[in-house]
Amino acid sequence: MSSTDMLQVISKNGKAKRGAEPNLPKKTLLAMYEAMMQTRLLDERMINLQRQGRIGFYVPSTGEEAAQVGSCMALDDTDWLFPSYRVPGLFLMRGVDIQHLVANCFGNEADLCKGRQMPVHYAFAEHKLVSISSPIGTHIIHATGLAMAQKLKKDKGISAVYFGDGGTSSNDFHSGLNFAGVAKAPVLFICTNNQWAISVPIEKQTASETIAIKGEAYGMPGVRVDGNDVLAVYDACKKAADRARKGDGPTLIELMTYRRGPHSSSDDPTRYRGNQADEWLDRDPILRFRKYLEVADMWSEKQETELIERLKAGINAEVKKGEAAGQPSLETMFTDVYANVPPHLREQYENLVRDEGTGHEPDPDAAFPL
Amino acid sequence: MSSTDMLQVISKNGKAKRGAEPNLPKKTLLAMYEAMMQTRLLDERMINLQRQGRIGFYVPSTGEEAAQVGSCMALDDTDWLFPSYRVPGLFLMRGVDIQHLVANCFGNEADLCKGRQMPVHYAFAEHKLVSISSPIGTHIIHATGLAMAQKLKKDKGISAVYFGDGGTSSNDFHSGLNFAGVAKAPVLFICTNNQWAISVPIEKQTASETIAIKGEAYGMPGVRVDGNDVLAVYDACKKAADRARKGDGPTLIELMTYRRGPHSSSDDPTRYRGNQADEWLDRDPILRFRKYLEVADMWSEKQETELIERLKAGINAEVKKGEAAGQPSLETMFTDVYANVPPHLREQYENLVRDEGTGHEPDPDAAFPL
Amino acid sequence: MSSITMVQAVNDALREEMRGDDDVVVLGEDVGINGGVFRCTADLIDEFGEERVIDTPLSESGIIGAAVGMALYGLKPVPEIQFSDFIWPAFDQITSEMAKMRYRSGGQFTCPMVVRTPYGGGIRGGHYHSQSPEAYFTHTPGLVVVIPSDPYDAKGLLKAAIRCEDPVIFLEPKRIYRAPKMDVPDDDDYVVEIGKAAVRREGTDFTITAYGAMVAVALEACEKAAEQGWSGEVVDLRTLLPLDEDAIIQSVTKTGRLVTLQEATKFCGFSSEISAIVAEKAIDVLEAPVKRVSGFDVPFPYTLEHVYMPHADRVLKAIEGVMTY
Amino acid sequence: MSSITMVQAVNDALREEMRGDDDVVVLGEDVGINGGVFRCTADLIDEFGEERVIDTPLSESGIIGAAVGMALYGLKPVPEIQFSDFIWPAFDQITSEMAKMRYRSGGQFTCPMVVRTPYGGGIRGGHYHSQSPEAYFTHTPGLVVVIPSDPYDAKGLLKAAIRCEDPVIFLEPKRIYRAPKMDVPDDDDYVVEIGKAAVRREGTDFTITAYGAMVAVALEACEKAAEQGWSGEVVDLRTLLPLDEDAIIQSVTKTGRLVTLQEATKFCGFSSEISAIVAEKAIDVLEAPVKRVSGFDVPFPYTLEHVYMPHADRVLKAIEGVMTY
Ligand SMILES: Cc1ncc(C[n+]2csc(CCOP(=O)(O)OP(=O)(O)O)c2C)c(N)n1
Ligand SMILES: Cc1ncc(C[n+]2csc(CCOP(=O)(O)OP(=O)(O)O)c2C)c(N)n1
Ligand SMILES: [Mg+2]
Ligand SMILES: [Mg+2]
Repeated sequence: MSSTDMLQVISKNGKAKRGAEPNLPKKTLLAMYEAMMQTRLLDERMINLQRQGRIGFYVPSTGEEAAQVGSCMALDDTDWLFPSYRVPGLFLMRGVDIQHLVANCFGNEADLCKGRQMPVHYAFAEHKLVSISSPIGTHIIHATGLAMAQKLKKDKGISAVYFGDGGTSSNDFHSGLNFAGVAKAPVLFICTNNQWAISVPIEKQTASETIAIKGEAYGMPGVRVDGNDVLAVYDACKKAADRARKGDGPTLIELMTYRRGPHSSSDDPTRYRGNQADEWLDRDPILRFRKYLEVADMWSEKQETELIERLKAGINAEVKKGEAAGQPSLETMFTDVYANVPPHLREQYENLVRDEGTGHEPDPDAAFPL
Repeated sequence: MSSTDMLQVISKNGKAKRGAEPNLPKKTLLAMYEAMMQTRLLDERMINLQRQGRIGFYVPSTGEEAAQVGSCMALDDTDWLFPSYRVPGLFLMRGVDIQHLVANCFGNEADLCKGRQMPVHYAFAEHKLVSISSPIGTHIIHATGLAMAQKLKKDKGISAVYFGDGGTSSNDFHSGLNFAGVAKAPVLFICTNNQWAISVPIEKQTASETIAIKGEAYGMPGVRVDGNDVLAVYDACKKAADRARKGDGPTLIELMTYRRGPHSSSDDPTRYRGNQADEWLDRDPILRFRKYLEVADMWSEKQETELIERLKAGINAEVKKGEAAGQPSLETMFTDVYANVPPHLREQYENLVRDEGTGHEPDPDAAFPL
Repeated sequence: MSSITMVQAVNDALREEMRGDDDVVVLGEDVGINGGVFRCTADLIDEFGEERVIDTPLSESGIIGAAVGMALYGLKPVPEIQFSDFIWPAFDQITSEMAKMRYRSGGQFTCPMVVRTPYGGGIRGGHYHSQSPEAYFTHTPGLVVVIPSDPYDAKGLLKAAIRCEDPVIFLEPKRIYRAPKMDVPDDDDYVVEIGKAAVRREGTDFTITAYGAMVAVALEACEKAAEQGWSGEVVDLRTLLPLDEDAIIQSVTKTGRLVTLQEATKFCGFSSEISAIVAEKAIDVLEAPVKRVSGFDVPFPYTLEHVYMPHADRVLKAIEGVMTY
Repeated sequence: MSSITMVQAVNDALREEMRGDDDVVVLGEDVGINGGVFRCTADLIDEFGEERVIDTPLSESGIIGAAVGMALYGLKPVPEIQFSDFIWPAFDQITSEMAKMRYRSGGQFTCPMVVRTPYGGGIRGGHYHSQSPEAYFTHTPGLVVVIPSDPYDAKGLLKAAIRCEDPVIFLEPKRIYRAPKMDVPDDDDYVVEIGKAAVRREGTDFTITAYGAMVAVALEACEKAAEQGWSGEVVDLRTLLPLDEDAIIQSVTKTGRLVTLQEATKFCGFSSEISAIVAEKAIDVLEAPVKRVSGFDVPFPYTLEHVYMPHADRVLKAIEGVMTY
């Protein structure tokens, strides 16, 4: 399989290609379906909240659910993940309670990140889901460094890092893959190629034939996968993970998909791409997987309706709780800059409290444009 | 020809491979030989001066003369070159008077760069030889930007940038090739793969099979050339230049050679590679080309002796002049920071002259360790 | 004259300079058909085409590095960095290459260009869409650093920057991108001179130095101080490097009291330089300590942004401090 | 105790900490078999192997970024940047990632590590092998910035830095790497506390703040000043962030006169912060302007290095300035 072919398992009619099907128990398949659906519904709800002005910002992943769920299912819970801002599914897959994601989006006192970052910049140490930051690409080399540490410590875990097609142009895509190639570090570089970086289409991002082929520049295999086919994604990632775990080094995995929605709640894609996204509606990864499950007699209309209702109810309950919580205390502005609060920060905090009060109220018109 | 094969023209015995020989007149061939020899002799003399403490620092290019001369001969004088610190041959080929190179190495008042940079950091605007800086790789993207400008302005010129195997790991190798691929910019990326970056061997620099193959990651052809074979170098660069000039975009060219000497006058390679360099002595590019010229009856022992004497005499005369010149004036410390000297710099200059004198003399023991 | 926002002022300045000079090109992420995420380059691609309004790959070092190459050739590039928080991958290009090209080549090569980038808080952007990076640039010889505080200056200073022979870092205070509007000349030759501060309000009791979005905050604080009978003077620095020292010293000499105002974190911030200049050259005129009002020395927070960012009441406290000393 | 150079002190500190803690790893360009271009990591590879003494590809953002990843895992990486002039490709990793990891994750993730890098002039290295970048780091909350001025402190501070819970930028003044030598404890538990300045010479008439290679220059200038009957106190800052403000204010309160000394370019340099602190908190004790002695606001020159770098006579002029004011 060369890095310009594209791996597929589920064909259009929902049947699996002969011999391509990974050996997964029904329970797992249904769990994957549920996670995909939950991701979709959470995204929809949060975008909705944003439109109503109840949260400040959101990044939907609509159409990219298979990429998230298929890859994450291929990894062990002890593996370290370096997510991007567009992979809420990883958090759901790893069992992070939705309340934490919601709290983060409200930036409230219950947020484990203490309301310090914009929405969707999650971090869950307990689940080895490393803190997301806004700068594109910086975390790719972190994953390499962490995998080097895993190797040094003879840890059986591996690392996986998620980034977009735009991220392949970043400096630390280059350093991350180059260092990993040389060190034979156990890391998966998972590129969700959704063909857009905000308004910049993939042809303006790189002239390379595929993203997968970039692996060769670093002495590692590159595979190209139908990113809307959750079983193909699972299969490719599982093989790469096994390879890494065996000590054979990193793999670059390109998951071909499409960013169906806006880049973020601040973006208006009609400005630059018209209705192009509509073409991808019938390649929807959830529809595709549902067809597969139905063909295999594992899923019914009734189950579908029940699932959606249950998931929606769960999300709504958490949103209610999240919205009720207060904002982080003033003190949280000054802690965690260092392990201990140094004198000058203590002084600034004390001055703030003593002389200055909390100042004016939040500006209701302030809105994040991207 | 794939990017893992290696292009050669002159075989070991000095004969050209059938059909591979570029069509160059005798005059040109002899000019190339002379430039290679002059590069070698200049390097030797300057290293010598450095060892005697007469200049502060030097970077020899011994063994890499074919890479410099062959590539430069393939370009037009109106093309822009972005040299590295290890390509003095480009300056000689373009007709820069040796006195300027010598003045730069002495950092004296005659130096066109006004003694502001370390030795070998040349710049010659008149010859479109862009200012060399120490940070590795930064100039690669400059060459791309310049080529984009050439294309925009429908200039017939192209750009070429020189860097080492170590330079391929830099951030701006990645941005430079990526931008050029997308823009189809008329630029040659010339990597002198001398297999070492100070003490780091190529295997620790990258796991890719070759440097040339990295072109694929950017949608451009990569060619691998015997960098000690001046005609092969010429040929590959000429083809790439023609391609760029025709509007077909950039090429990555890997010139395989070996850094025979120390990284610089501050480096002691025995610390990390023993006598490995000796293996490359009989693959010397000058010897190889001389054999070719001799086989073709274009060169004799007598001509060789005369050439060396003439070149040495020329170099020595310039060294004498260069050493006699004074140091740059105090004023030069404050000019050229901006187009015009702003008030705060004028004030600093005036204070220096009025209150502070020139201060202590240069420390004779201060020595640059790399 | 037309009444426009700062975004429109920037857009107009770019359009006029591109019309006037074929060598002016714009490049960056999403600057083309999308017109920039803040719309500063809106519609330029329609008039000047893809060759002069270039959507680049996602690499800031590539954007600035390519612009350096273009400038070496003789173009006048105006790269946009989408948020100044994302300028750091290009910092090597800025500080090692762009800023030093003229000097290190003995004046043989130059790369005049204008790096435009929105900066500062006030839009609920959290850590990475809110920072104020000016002090990192003002410590770098070879750079010109300009920050407008209103649409009028934004247009005039940007046009001057594009015509400048030196590389300019042009920081646009995004908080005031869309309001207020202001009458701005349509005249092609209209420029605002780089290197000159402007007194935005005359006063006799204390001086506030400010720039960017903080100028309005300083003015508001002065209004409040006036209620207590204190007369404040506001010096809008406009160009941070080279700095108009004379304007500062002149004002402080008159008032004898100084409050400096910046959004950026305090420690080693730009305001510290103002304190240092005054402590070096005008200490005798000071009748009170120099008070700094600034962001706190922490990463820019999301939810508590309104606490982090200096506001008129915090400035007023400092004014009280210097007035009642 | 043994009499050693600063290079040896750094080497000893690394060796001891690597022996004491298996999680300590060293990485960078040429740190392995070559032992670092300044020999600071000499022979470590023999004792600890290629896995803990890692020669990396030529990418500073890669070096720091990989170290961040290692630190997230729980290792204690000590990356070396060959010259601080080459740290800029890593500036994004340093300022956006390393410095903010703890804060942005609510303390869930941390990346304590020590970025070692030689800095400063005095070895005829020109533009790119001589600069003093401290002010770029001290403006970045989340970083600890340490600069030793002699072998004793170099060892003790580096050991403390490696044990520190926060990321540290450890700037080594290369001019004094190889001389002078000094007696330095061999004791494993020997550390010098981070965050504390040291008075290197007591005096009553004026204070000089300095750090790194400039401490010796300050002391030399004090000797010269003593000939004129002026008694100088030298405060070696040692840790620039968090700064030991009390030590500075205490000394200035005693002497009433302040000269700040740094190699770096002047404008928005670290010394400006000291002026600002004093102008804010101790202005009443000042009997003269605060004078700054520093490099000039130009890129670091090659041939004129000896003019560019502050030396005792230039400091003496400033002392005269504050003493005869
Ligand atoms: C270094 C940096 N530059 C610019 C941005 C602004 N920005 C945010 S997302 C984005 C596009 C990313 O595209 P891609 O990597 O394909 O991911 P996708 O959004 O498609 O998932 C840009 C330019 C940023 N966050 N970081
Ligand atoms: C950004 C940067 N990092 C480190 C250095 C120090 N340094 C100077 S040359 C060099 C090795 C370069 O190797 P290569 O690119 O192969 O070129 P060669 O010296 O072999 O010609 C290094 C690490 C530098 N100059 N710039
Ligand atoms: Mg994308
Ligand atoms: Mg090399």
